[in-house]
Amino acid sequence: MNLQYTGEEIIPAERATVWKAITDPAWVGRCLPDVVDVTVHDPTHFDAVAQVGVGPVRGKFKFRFELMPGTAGDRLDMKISGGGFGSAIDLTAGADVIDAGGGTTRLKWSGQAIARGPVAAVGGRVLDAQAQKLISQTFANVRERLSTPA
Amino acid sequence: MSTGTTVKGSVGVAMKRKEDPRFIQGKGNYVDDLSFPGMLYMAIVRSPYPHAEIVNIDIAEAVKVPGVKAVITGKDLEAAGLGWLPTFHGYDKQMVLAIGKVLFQYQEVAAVFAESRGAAADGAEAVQVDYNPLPVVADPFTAKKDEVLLRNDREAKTNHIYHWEVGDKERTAQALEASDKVIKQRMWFPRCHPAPLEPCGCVAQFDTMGRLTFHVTSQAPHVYRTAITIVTGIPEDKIRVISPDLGGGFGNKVPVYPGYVCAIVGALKLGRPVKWIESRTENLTSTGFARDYHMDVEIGAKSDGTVTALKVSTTADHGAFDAAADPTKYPAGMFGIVTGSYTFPVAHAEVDAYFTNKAPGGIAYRCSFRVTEASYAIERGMDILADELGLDPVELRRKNFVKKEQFPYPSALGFTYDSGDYHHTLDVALEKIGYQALLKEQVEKRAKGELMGIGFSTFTEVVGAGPSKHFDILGIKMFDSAEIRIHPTGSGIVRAGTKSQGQGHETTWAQIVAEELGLDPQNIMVEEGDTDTAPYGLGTYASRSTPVAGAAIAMAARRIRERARKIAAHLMEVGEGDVEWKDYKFQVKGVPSKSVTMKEVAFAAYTNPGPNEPGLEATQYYDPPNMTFPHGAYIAVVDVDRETGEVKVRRFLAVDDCGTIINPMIVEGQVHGGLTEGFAIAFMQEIQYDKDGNNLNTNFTDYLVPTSLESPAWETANTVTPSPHHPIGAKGVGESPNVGSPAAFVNAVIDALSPLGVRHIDMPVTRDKVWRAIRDAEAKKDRP
Amino acid sequence: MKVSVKVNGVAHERDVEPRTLLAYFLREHCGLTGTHVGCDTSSCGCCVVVMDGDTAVKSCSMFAAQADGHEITTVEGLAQGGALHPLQQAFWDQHGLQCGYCTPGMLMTSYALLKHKPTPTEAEIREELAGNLCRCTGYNNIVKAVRQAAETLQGSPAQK
Amino acid sequence: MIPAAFDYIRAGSADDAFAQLQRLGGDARVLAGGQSLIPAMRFRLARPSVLVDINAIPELRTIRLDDQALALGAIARDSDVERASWITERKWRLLHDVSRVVADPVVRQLGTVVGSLCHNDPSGDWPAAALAARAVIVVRGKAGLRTVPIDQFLVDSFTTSVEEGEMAVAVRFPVPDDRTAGAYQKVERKVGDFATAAAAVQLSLNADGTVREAGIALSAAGPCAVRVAEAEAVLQGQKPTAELIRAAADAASKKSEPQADLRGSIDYKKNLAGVLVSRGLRQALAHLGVQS
Repeated sequence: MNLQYTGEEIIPAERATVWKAITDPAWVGRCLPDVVDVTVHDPTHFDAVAQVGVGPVRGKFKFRFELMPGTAGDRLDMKISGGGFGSAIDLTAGADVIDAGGGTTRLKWSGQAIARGPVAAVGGRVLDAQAQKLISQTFANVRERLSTPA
Repeated sequence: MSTGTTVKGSVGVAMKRKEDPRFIQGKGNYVDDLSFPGMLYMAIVRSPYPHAEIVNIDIAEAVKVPGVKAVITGKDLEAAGLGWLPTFHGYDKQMVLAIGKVLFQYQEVAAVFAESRGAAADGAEAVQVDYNPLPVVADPFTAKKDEVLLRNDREAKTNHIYHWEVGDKERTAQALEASDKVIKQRMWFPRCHPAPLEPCGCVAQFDTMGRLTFHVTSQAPHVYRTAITIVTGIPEDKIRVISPDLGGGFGNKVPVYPGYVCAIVGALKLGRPVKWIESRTENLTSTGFARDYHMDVEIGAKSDGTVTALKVSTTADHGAFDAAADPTKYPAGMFGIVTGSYTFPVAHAEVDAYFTNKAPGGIAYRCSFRVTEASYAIERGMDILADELGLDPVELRRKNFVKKEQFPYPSALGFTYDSGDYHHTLDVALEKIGYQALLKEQVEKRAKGELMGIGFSTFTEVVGAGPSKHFDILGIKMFDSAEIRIHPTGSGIVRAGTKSQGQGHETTWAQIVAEELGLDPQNIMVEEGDTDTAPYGLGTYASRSTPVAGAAIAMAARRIRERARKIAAHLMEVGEGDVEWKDYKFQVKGVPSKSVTMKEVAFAAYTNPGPNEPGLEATQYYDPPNMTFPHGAYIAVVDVDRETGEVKVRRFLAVDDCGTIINPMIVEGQVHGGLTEGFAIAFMQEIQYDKDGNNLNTNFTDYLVPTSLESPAWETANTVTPSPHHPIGAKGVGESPNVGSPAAFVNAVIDALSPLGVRHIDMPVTRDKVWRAIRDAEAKKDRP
Repeated sequence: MKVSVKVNGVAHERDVEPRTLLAYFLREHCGLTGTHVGCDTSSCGCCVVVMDGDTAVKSCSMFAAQADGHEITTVEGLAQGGALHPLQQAFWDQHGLQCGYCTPGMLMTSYALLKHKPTPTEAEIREELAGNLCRCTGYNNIVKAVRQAAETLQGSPAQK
Repeated sequence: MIPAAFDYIRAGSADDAFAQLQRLGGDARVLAGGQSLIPAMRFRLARPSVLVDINAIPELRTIRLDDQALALGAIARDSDVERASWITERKWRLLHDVSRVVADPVVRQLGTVVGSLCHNDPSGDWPAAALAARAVIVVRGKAGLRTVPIDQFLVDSFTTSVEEGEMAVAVRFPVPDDRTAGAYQKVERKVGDFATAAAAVQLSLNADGTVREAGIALSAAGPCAVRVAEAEAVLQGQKPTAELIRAAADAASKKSEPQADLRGSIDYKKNLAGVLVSRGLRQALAHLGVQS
């Protein structure tokens, strides 16, 4: 199954600050909802373990992340793959990082999730909600964390 | 001499089934019921990707799982020379466990052996596979472009598997050109799955001397034995295949599956019995599917309705491997039956088959090798033709039927139909359903805007593969066999190379023997499925059991009768020429009072055979001279709900002609079951893939099996036109209802919608599709 | 964990993993293989057994632990003293089975049905059996069989 | 297929069950009927580390009917409702209809009403019925028992307002007055399937035949069951005419936001939402002896 999502976040921070944060794997990893563990492999690759809990689908799931920052510093793409027990979930998400003036930055994001295997066949209806939550909550957390000075 | 008791005939009697007492008491013996000391369980790791390179398989975590004994992968098998297994018709092969890449979703990637079912599942979950996804080819039309090559293991660098054709292409084109009317329709017979309630499975075990006993859900145990030898090199005498009770098969249990090979390898490697029972998901996603034929049908006719030519061009989707179980020379099976019950002067049929990233197969699901597709195409086509010519579909059929006196009838596509009386069968059906009254009701309903439809299917099947000059599987000719032993006290055992999956062979085979020998069928034991005891046979599928093995049994019984005649002559102290078989006993010609029963002869065969060879046994191999051609006239009556698209099958009558009927109760039961499967295919069943190659119908929540509530109440009747070449005139019936009914259902729905101008809906005819067709038709009407 | 279940009147106490489904408990721990498994989604009903005398349950969607302390009747428990239960007799008489795989579940659902509705109509039988799939018979003869059994058990013809 | 391993706790009482859930938090799940949970566990989509089985707590199986409300305990089975003596009374018609089409007849022997509400499947039957019948859920939390109106209880797909460590112990349906009838209209591909679309309707009339209260809700029409307040408003205080029924149906169709899936396309399901609301209203009115 193939699911698509879009959204937007206005972040009260300069574009350069946002860019620096979202291209840092350790930082991005911590933006995942219900994340319990992040392992950074290199500047663009990390693994994250998240506690998933929607309806009947519950448990810890591991996701692999690849960050693909654009050279112009205005676009970040990422690939996320996860799965287990014969299933695979591939997410791609991308965000345009736009200077919105007045020290704010607009994150215009879109995401796509492709699920394969039993998880899609049996849990498809659950998965839609879950994938949407994962992607939208991640970007919301980006805003949240950049809004409140650490 | 004779005790004077009358022996009754056994064929034609609605005898209660001899196998039932064990099933109704929970004493059936299915593969999963078996348990052996030290037995391990196997679980299979499957690919979530339809097409992907295997980057790495990490089994380190899996082998640490408590209870896990071993994990094997494609590389291990390849190293042992067991990487591939041949498919049954012999011109493709299939990976046992994926080597290098996966070619369909749920393909077998690794096998895990463990002490319990749970541990095996835990182990399978712990196997880490890294995939690199590749572009997916999810339909044969994309495959045709050859932009993505799926099978790099093959010499031919194309996704095209084969082109097959039959008939006269040129003359057909000319005849179509010269026709007053030509109808054209693309019809898709969707991918469906036999889904027997018992999934496939096996237990493999080697004894201390290295001999393999392989219990397996197989419709063709002898072929399995030979195939195992071909794949593993274990000599055939060191293999015993036992197919115990089967919980349905319907074609699904004909092919040899990768899991079987893995179980054998595991048992050999670990020295312990290994059981593998697939889950429902594994059954639906990886074992033999059926159909997936895209058919372009063209029928030419004169304006009075006389058909002039038929052309069918088919694009077939076989999935990742051509794992069809068709006879070698017939890659598209018996598709040549597509001229149906009609006298086409000329015809041409062709099939082009392609590999896609879908599960492998193309098996005959309750059908004699692609006969269902062919019947659907012609029966739907005839309705479209009737509609376009403004003729009653009944009259159009009647006009073009092969006439009774034309048999044996050579069809335009090369079959010689053995016998039939199509007009009579249709008349019986029309009379029984009250066609005139239904037509009147339909006129009234239409006046009120209600949607009622009447649909016909007057099909001809071709079953009983088959004559050895044409038919083989893996090179083995498709004869069948029987061995009969009559015991001294007049009971006996018959063994055959067939394997019942619910058809009731334990009853009907006994009835044939009892009929031929004047014995009590209750005392004739039937044994099938054990290759150590049964004579070699090709198994039960394609409605071949009665036409082929049934004939072998009758012939073997007749052999026994001939031997018994000699003993009877000895007992009655007359010459053999003076003994005749009459009223189920031997009597001296012209002296009815002087007779001996078979029971008496049997005793004498072991106590007083005289100058004759003692004992009463015979083995018979039967090579059929021709196929048999059952036919039928089916009528469906439906009501369609405009608002929801719901189709209610109000009545369904099946009049079948399967030649001589051995057991009318069993024939009726076979028809009920086949109709219900046909109903499911017509309205709700499909193995659907999305464009990314994901299987969407992976269990019974989405691959729909109708319940008692959806299934219509069936009406049945029979006409009897015996097969002239079959020893007892029987033709086979198990598949007719599944072959004949889908077109009747769809024709009825289209008839209901025809006032709106709807011409065709592909199966499954879901509520959504019906509602959409109505809505679109009405929108078109509203437009000026 | 310890689970003790009375199956067909006989007490079975076994030490099993909590994840042991009742169907496998019966089949593999009690050796009663008449109860079958045909799916993983509680769709097919091959696994139906009767709990506490009149409740039909899908034993593949219940843990053995849940049956602890309860009484279970399986197809093996239908015949009494060598005599077939009227339902078994009726399924045989009416050709209500072919491959036999769904039969135990059908029998047990029917058994519970007749406890609750001793004289079901044909429509009621069709409704009540809708949790049990059969691929062979098309249900016509199964419905007939349940009617026959109802009549036998009532000793009088069932209402139409 | 075999679930992942877990620990099993059989709760001896409602207090015990609650204490266990409080202690275990998010790792534990309540095992009631298990008819959705156990299949999900077999596919290992659900893999709780502990199951707290509440099936051995007789007090939770009680069905109590008094002047105010019908209260179904946490393990009251679908079949308990289906076979209840009062279920044939006209005012309980909505519950009657629902109790006969949930899953299949055997699954209903173990499946529970409260469990179905807690599962909150977007295509489930009980959530829509509970909306139309204006049910409230009794939830036990740290602060004791609280009642949650169904509209607040159903939060999102498979999500309710029951927090970790809490437990829904009952659902209460207000007793409708005698001029009440309802209907549940469901289109399913076959018995045992989730709804392609379904409509729950409950109508209470005044003595003059005008609508005193209308409850109209849809299943399989969004992330979770949805009340069609617009349709309720259309009927409120009015004598139900063919025109008003059509308006209510149109409102339902408009409100329906289904997903396309194997059961049908979006426009087909939206169409069904309207058709089924219309049929449900007519049926309810017919029960009340009103021709529409």
